[in-house]
Amino acid sequence: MNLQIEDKGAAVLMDVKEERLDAHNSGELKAQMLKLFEEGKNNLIVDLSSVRFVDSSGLGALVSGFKNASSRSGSLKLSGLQLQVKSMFELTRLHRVFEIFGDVDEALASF
Amino acid sequence: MNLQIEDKGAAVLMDVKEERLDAHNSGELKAQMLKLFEEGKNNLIVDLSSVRFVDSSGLGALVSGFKNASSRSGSLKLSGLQLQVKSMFELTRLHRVFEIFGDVDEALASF
Amino acid sequence: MSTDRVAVDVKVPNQTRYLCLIGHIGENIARALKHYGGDKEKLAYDLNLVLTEAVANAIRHANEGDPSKEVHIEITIADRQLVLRVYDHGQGFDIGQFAAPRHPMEEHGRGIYIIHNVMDEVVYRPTDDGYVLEMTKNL
Amino acid sequence: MSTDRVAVDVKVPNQTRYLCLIGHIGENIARALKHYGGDKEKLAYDLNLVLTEAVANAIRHANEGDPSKEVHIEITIADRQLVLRVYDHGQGFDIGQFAAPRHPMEEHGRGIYIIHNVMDEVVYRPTDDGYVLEMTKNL
Ligand SMILES: Nc1ncnc2c1ncn2[C@@H]1O[C@H](COP(=O)(O)OP(=O)(O)O)[C@@H](O)[C@H]1O
Ligand SMILES: Nc1ncnc2c1ncn2[C@@H]1O[C@H](COP(=O)(O)OP(=O)(O)O)[C@@H](O)[C@H]1O
Repeated sequence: MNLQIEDKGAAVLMDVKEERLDAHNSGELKAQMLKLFEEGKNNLIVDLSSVRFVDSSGLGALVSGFKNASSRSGSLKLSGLQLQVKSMFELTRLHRVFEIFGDVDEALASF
Repeated sequence: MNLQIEDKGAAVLMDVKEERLDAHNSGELKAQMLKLFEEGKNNLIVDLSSVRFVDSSGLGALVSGFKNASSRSGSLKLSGLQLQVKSMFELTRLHRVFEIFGDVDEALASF
Repeated sequence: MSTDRVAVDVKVPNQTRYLCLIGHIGENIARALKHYGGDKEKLAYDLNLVLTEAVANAIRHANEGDPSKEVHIEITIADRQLVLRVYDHGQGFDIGQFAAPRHPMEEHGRGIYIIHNVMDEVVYRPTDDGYVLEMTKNL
Repeated sequence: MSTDRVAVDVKVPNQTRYLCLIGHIGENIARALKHYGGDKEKLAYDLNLVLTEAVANAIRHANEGDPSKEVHIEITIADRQLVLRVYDHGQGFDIGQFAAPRHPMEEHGRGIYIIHNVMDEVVYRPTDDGYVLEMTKNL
């Protein structure tokens, strides 16, 4: 999976540079989040601006990260959701769980 | 077919706003070129910058326009070929037939 | 006004790397539809999604990740009905248990709910050598 | 190292509006290939192209534009060979006459040349109810 990780100070940015976040590659995203948690990095921004398609496994990986971050008193926030990706969060009511921002800068400013 | 036609003075620009120029839509391009010839417009630029894919029928329509323009002492020039589209002209040796320009402005300046 | 008949039959190895191929075929079929009043790009996403969910389930839950097994998918359009069929070689499951939405904080269990949400009819039934998930959408 | 087996079978009405669907399926298959040393995007274009040429020929020359007829396409990948088959219900033709490149100023007659150029082996042979153009590429 093409995932760019960058420490932005207030939070670590995970930029998912994939067209799809699905059952094929969401396990890797989950593993990378766990690695960051283990390093004590509990504030994450997952930027999905490159992602055109997300399935239930992709959503599941994000929920997993969200719960882990919260349990460590950190938080996982999202940015850059394309319209159809946003609809997936609405369909599964996850738009009420995640803080969702227009872009990375907005997400960063909220930490 | 989404085809934008604009009189640029020295030549008429035909901007092919389609992802594909193939056996399904090339007949329409040919018909529109004939219409312009009948109106006495014999200098044409066909801009292919939106076209990602061309097949032998698409090439055939352009050859048809080229021959018609030439026989009326005009000319048909091309602009904006994507890399893989350009390869099609090379494979069929049509790159030696057509004058091919980087963009519309360059093509226009050549008239 | 009846729809043209289109039939696509795909067999791929039991590996998630092929989800993308199957999903994209679903998208392309939506975009090629002749008579469709609705939003084709939404339908494209939905077919991509439903096929991805159903095939991922066949791969992980029924064929248990065995990469040498095969997944078989049928897509047919006729008489203004689009039917998706995903065949598996598993033990089956009680699909009725998974029709309702999960709690948002659950990590798993959204696939069947999503399929129900997008499609008009969903049936899971035995075949000669396994099960088939048959999903119908009226066009 | 053998390739995973992938098989796609498509039936569409005898109409050029479906060329795009067939071509895109070819592209998606190229992109999903597991073991391919070459340029996948070039292969994607080439499969799109070859399928478009072969299916356009079946539609226009064999099935004579009759929109109620059906075109049948098979795509299989196995043992590092990719085979494309396009079935038609026509009278056949002498494919040997069209293998050479046309003069650049010709409007027609580039399809078979292009197919030969892209694929490693091209055979046109009779079936029970028509002909099949069988095109093989070694991966
Ligand atoms: N084809 C199948 N064969 C066997 N069990 C299945 C199949 N599809 C789904 N299931 C079962 O139904 C449950 C719910 O599926 P789903 O809603 O897609 O969520 P998830 O796959 O995330 O668990 C799965 O966890 C699995 O136990
Ligand atoms: N499936 C087919 N059935 C009958 N004739 C065919 C078929 N495919 C091709 N042909 C014949 O071969 C010729 C050359 O085909 P091709 O190289 O694709 O160029 P084009 O289609 O532009 O004429 C066609 O003009 C047609 O006469």
